[in-house]
Amino acid sequence: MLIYIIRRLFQTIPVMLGVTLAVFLMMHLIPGDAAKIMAGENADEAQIEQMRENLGLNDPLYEQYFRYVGNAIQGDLGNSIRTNRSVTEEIFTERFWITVQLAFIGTGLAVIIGLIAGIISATRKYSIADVSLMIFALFGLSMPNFWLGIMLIYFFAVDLKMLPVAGWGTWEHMILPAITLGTGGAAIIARMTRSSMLEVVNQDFIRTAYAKGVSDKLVIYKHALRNALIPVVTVVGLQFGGLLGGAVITETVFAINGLGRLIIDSIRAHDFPMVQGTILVCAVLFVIVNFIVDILYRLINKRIDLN
Amino acid sequence: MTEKILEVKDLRTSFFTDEGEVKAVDGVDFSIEKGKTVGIVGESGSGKSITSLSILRLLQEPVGKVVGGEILFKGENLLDKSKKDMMKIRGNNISMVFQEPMTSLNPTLTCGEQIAESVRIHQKLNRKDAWAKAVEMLRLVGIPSPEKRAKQYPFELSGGMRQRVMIAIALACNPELLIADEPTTALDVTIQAQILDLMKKLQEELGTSLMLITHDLGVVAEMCDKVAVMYCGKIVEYADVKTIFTNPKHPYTIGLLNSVPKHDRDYEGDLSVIEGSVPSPFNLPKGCRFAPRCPHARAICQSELPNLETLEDGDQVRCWIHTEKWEKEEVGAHE
Amino acid sequence: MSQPQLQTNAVAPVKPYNAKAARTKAFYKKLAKNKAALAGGFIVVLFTLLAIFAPVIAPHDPIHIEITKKLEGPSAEHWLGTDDKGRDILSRLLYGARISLTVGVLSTVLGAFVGIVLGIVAGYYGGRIDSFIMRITDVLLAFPGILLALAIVSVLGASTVNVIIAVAFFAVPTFARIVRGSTLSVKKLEYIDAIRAMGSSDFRIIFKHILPNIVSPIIVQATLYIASAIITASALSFLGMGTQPPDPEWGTMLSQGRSYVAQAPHITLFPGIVILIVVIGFNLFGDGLRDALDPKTKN
Amino acid sequence: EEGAEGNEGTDSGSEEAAVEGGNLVFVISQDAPTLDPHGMNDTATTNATSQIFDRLTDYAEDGSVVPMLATEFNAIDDTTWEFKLREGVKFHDGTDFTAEAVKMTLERILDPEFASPRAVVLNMITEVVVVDDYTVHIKTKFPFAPLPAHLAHNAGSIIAPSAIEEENSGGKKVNDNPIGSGPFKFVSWSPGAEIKFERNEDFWGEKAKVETMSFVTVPEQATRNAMLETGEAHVIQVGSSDVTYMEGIDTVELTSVRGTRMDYLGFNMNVKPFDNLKVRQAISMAINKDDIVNGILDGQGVPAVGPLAPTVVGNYQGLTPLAYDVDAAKALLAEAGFADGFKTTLMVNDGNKERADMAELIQAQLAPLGIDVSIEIIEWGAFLEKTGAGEHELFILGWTTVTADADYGLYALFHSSQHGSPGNRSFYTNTRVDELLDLARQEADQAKRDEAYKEVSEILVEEAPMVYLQHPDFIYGSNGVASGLFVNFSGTPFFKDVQLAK
Amino acid sequence: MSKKPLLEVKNLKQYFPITGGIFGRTVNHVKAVDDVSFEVYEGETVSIVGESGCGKSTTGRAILRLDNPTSGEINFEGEDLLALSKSKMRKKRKDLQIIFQDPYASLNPRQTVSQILEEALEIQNVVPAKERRQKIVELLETVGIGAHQIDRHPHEFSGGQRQRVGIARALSVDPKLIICDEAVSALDVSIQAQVLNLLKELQRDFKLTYLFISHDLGVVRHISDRIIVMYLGKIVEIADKKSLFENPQHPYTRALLSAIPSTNILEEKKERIILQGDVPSPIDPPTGCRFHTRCPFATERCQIEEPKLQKLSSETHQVACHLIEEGPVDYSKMVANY
Ligand SMILES: Nc1ncnc2c1ncn2[C@@H]1O[C@H](COP(=O)(O)OP(=O)(O)OP(=O)(O)O)[C@@H](O)[C@H]1O
Ligand SMILES: Nc1ncnc2c1ncn2[C@@H]1O[C@H](COP(=O)(O)OP(=O)(O)OP(=O)(O)O)[C@@H](O)[C@H]1O
Ligand SMILES: [Mg+2]
Ligand SMILES: [Mg+2]
Repeated sequence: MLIYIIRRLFQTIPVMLGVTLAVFLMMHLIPGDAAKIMAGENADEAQIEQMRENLGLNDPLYEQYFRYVGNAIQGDLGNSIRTNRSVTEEIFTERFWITVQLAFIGTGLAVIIGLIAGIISATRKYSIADVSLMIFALFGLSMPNFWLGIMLIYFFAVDLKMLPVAGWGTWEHMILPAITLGTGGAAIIARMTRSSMLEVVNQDFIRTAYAKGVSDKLVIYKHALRNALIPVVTVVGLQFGGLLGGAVITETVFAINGLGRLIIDSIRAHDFPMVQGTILVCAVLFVIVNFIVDILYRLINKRIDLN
Repeated sequence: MTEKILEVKDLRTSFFTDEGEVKAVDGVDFSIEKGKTVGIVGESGSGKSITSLSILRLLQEPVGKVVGGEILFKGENLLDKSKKDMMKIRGNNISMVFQEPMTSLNPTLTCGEQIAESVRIHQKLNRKDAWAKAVEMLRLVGIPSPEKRAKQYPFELSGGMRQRVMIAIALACNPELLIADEPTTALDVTIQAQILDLMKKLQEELGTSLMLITHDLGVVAEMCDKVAVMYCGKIVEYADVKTIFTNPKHPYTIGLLNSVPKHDRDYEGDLSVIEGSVPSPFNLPKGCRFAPRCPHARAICQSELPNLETLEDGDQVRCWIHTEKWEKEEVGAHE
Repeated sequence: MSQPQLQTNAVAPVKPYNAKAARTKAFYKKLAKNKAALAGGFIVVLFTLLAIFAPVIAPHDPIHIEITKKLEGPSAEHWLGTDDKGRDILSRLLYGARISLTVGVLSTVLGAFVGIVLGIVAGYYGGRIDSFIMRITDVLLAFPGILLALAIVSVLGASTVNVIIAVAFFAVPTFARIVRGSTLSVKKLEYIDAIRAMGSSDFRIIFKHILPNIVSPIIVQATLYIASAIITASALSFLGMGTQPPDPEWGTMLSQGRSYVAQAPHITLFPGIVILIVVIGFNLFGDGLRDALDPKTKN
Repeated sequence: EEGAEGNEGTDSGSEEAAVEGGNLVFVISQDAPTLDPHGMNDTATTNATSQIFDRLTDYAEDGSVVPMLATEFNAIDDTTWEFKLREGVKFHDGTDFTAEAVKMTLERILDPEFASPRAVVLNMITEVVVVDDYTVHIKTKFPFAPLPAHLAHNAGSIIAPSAIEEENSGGKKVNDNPIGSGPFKFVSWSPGAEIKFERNEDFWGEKAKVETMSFVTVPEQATRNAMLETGEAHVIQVGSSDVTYMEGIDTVELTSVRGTRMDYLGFNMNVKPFDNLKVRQAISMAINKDDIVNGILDGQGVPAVGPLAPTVVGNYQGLTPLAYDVDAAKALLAEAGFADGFKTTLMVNDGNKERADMAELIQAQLAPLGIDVSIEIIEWGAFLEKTGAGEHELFILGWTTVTADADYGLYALFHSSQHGSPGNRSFYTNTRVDELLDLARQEADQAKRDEAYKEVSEILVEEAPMVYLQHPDFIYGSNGVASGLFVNFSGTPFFKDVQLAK
Repeated sequence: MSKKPLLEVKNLKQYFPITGGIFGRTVNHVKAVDDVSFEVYEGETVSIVGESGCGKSTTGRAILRLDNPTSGEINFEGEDLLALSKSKMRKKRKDLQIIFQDPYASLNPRQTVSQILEEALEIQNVVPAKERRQKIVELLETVGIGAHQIDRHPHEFSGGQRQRVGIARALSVDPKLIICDEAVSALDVSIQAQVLNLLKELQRDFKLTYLFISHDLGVVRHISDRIIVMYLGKIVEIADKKSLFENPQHPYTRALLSAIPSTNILEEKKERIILQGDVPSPIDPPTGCRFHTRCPFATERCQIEEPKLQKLSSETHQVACHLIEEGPVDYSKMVANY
């Protein structure tokens, strides 16, 4: 297992390199000039040129890239063009943990709601509960989440005054964003769990369990669920990526100061180092979570050969 | 006459599909005596598995449903039992071994757990005792170093070992009746020999009655006391094993026996065959189901379904040839 | 040569019938039985028609500004009211169907095309090419989708075409993976070996034997993807990186109107509902297709 | 000062019971990129740093320049101004405010290596001479009348020498360590989210009423509105289109200020057909400014008659703008040889809904002339680059006369030495205008200056290098605020006197 | 039986790489077929039997170059197939055909029977386009499918009929050698007999040579002239049918034969040899004789030295076993072992 973990860790290296290269190139293809943006609306040519030189934007691209990767390995992601502060420091402040928190709460919510709904649906196929849950799931899947977020604010915060509109900190602040973020994932997980359960229920070993005299309940929770979870677990990992992306929107709507907003702000400001850094961190986070999911997956599903 | 552990009377099971009703089992009668082995043979799709699933009431309702008949287990009709009672019977009084050792075990539970579960449910043993029992069962079915194997997952075992685990599960509670649905079909011959041997030994030791479903006539010849030959959801011949192999009466049984290439005998020329193929379950012939393929078929065969008649030697055959009506029939309706 | 000694299946239905038609019929029958899929199909067809005939149906010019009539609620003249510049919302929604559906369909087609090519090549040839392509999809997958799209749009500039490209871009790994998986499983089937043993070229095998047999999962995935493409496009609009005004893309309408949620809720409500309905339509239809194409599901 | 109107509507509901202290929440759409008043040239920075730093001079409500850290100021010759400084002022770190602080601060912003984007506001200064602890002389390149107005700008914020020294010696940057002498002290900052302030108990003037204050960044307008509505936010800047709605909410008070900003539709006069005067005039006449003000600003602004807002010193509102007359416009266009119109592109920067809305409206209003406008929304940096390099046709932009002096409002936009990125993105050249602008810049006599600016304005209206669209109001909404909110003409709010409601 | 070998397999090895590591490095091999040599003469039927996973199919696929063998030679009519270029090989495929086990998977479900056959004809261009339809009808008739079923899809046929379509496809290009990989294993006995008879008949009519892969010794005894017994990637015994069944030499062959349940109920039941344990993994096969782990007679030598195929007194009987060299084996010991 340990060997597997180490090997699996090594496998992430080319992915990481690919990610840095992709981000780096993308950011450098962007029209516009960071120096100009920094200098402001009323700045003159000389000031801009000065700024460009300071930022090292006049070096060849590949040099900039190698410098970047070299530094990144040492945990130095450069300095923000906009604020001139260390990107690493800027990212790994509170805001990093806020986004991680948000994404995990969102994932947790999605998993809990999704699993419960999926299991209920699968065990009561075609019942009213099943149909309505699946309709809900469909809605959850079909709703643009910024819209959902704004609707939630107006309903729960402005009209009912039950919850705060925006911000982060107390548990009340977390409810609406988590719902906004988790809804899509919950819908997907619910549908996935349902179909996975229904598939598993038709398998031979379930019949074996019944033939042993195992009760319905135990068959569902001990025999079926465990196996049904296998595809669901992988989806959860991928969902996490979706949630990180969704955080961009959720954080914007709920004015949460997380990585998502940092990304948007940086993209707008053409703050290359910051965009590179944040996207890299998101990708790393995603890769790590999927790495964990992979390990979990192997724990649940012993069939996969560890070698 | 010894005690009948299981008596199946006019069992009818249907599947209600989009295309219509499939009468998978259509009036099956047979019985199993204590300690004896009954073999059920027949073409693929003839209803062997469905018969066994009907006995344990493991059909997927509401698509598949027992629509008639009686299943008397020690005199009590299983079809009248409540769900809870059935749960107590399954795995305890009657257990089952399935065909596919690869898919019939839960991939996410250790082998030991899967055996112990059965014991825990029926014998109310605690975790530790159940585990001990599981290890003991593994030893009984001839798995080397059972303590280690019990902790392994099915994927870590070979096909033959998995089938042994299946048998261990089935026999863990010392059932009175074991139903084995093609327990060796997926296995290699040398492994099959191991498994059959094991089953025979255990059956003798434990006195279990056995219902053995197979399409391998060799297995039947080796294992069974009585044989039921099924065709299209019906038993066409039911006799003791010697009669079936030496003096088969039904044209299908005869055809079947003749079309098997023997490994221990030489012969020249072509195999004798049964022409045609099994009718579609949606388009069953009106009369005898075998009539379209039967070399002897006459008019009555096409129009009327024969009954399962008991002949003087105790052989039960579903064929007009063995009835009085036959002599009166015109020849040449077929072709 | 001697006549083979047996006749073919005497009992199988011998009535002459067109096999393909029968199979298609069975497919439609299954689809038709699925009410949800029917509803989904109906929605999809309806909106496609609305989009096509928008110029005929639309009561007003979708980009005609009548600033004095802004933010009016539904009335006889403007059934769904007017937006923040006094344009007719109904007309904009109708014309918007053209853009939104095009974005959904085109980006899916584009992404699916590239994904299919990559997936088939990876699955069929295996080995190094496979590893290489799969590493690329890994990289693409490591980017949260919307971020990737955002990055692309910010490189290329915000416009409908670029949204299509961006959304298509992140469809690629999804399709590549599905196609690769299906290709691998179809490749294992014996008929592929049989046709190879016949001396067939790779080209023929891929296009005649593999591709047709993996269309079902592709079509299902595509239908579902159209749904998420529409949503993604609207999310990009929300972030100001989508279709640009005055073009009435639904997401743009929704996001432009969001500042008026409190005072003129109708201008977000209607585009929101329309997106919801259409996305539900595609989802339902995709689910239905999946069920109808899947031999395992019966009811 | 002709035509200068005072600000209006700055009083908040004073009948509400006020409390001492409390935490004031100001919700903003964009966080300040820096807390260094020399660091960036944008509104968010100004808003935040204005609370922390004082300047030598300040703008009064009516836009006139009044003393602040300086007690009096006079031009002692053509190019030298003398400033007498307030005594007894302490910076937040307890150090004293002296002439040295003025010198260090101004030299910092002018340092070419430091490359402050705001240097442009003060780059006519050549030398700062410390006469004694409380007297400084400031010398300019040329006679520069509006210097006190320029020093009142946020760029003229006086930073504590201790902070500058720490920065120079490699310690904390001013950005992280903003030490001023203003009514609020900086407490903490989580960039992109929140800046926290506390009351300066040792303030030289009347102390702030609230105990603490935070600027919370909320990018989504709908969310900001919701926050104001629920009272989660005490103050926000309200979008003009939300004014009507906000007026309907009992708890929300609105404060509206006429600004010095001018939004305009620019022509690139180097490209055809915009080199043609008639074409420019035709377009000017085809655009209905009232529609823009009423439709987009919801009436929260005034249509522009010329380049200067009524709040700018030196403006002249007696101008006769080219009248809105579509038929006449058509005729003019036909005269110019474009009877069937033409195709062109209108560039706007992204992230500004009102500008995008204006673009759409202009697109619609030019359609009857046969002018087929396609809108190109591009990113801010690229927008500045392209318009600066002359790679554009039509564009929409705004110019805020941050000093409220006509020089700042005209020189960069219309002087031929300022072509391209310095501000003259129309590439307008007129020797008479150049002459007048130079003259007025160096003239100390305000009446003479006004005269020059009047003539410039008349020429500019006639020559139409751009269409002067509107001067938008700055509107602030408050909820739970008893009194004291002041917003100046460039939209900067001051919270010193704000008292929260019970 | 002419003495000209149609097919000559020499030292065929097929190792499948097991990949792992970061860059998909090969970490190990499945030695599916490990140094196998045999001949097939024109017009005969040679069967390969053995337990699941012993490399039967792999051998068949290697001959057709469906996989690329690791090493060895496959001489077909004197030409080494493995040395042919891809395009030459494609032409050559006309002479070698294959019939698969699974009647459900071996036909493209989307094609009708006529399309399947037409495509085969088209690829090898054996008959001009105009005559193809006629040829298809003939082919189908040959395998016992009526002309009225020509436009049906595979799923409308029974398993036996599908297998016939597969046979027709193989026949369509007039091959010289047909490899039947478990061609009847999936069929019910009654149908299996039909197909076996058909194959025999076709062989007579078209002078076909079969390489018949099966694990069913009954079928093998019925159809073959010579039989190859494989165990774990190696040939352990090659013999003509009669001598193999009546006088099996290799302990494995003997065990295999005795393990099959007999329907001959009247005969005295023979003592059975029941092997212990399972077939070892082909990834790390046992050293020496691969059967030694299950062989009741294994000696130390068996564990170390690999036995070679050796001719016995009868020219056609070859065995790879050390025991044989030391004179006749007393197989009663094996029984006793059980
Ligand atoms: N779930 C189902 N739905 C519809 N029909 C079914 C279903 N399961 C079985 N059948 C039908 O019931 C009949 C009997 O099936 P059964 O599985 O008992 O055959 P079998 O004799 O066990 O065959 P095999 O030897 O292939 O296992 C078949 O015709 C089959 O098509
Ligand atoms: N493509 C492949 N990649 C890796 N291993 C393979 C591959 N094909 C076959 N093998 C392995 O090679 C060995 C021989 O397989 P092969 O299919 O030839 O056996 P077989 O004798 O035909 O068995 P069966 O009777 O089950 O068909 C097996 O262990 C199998 O797992
Ligand atoms: Mg069965
Ligand atoms: Mg094989």
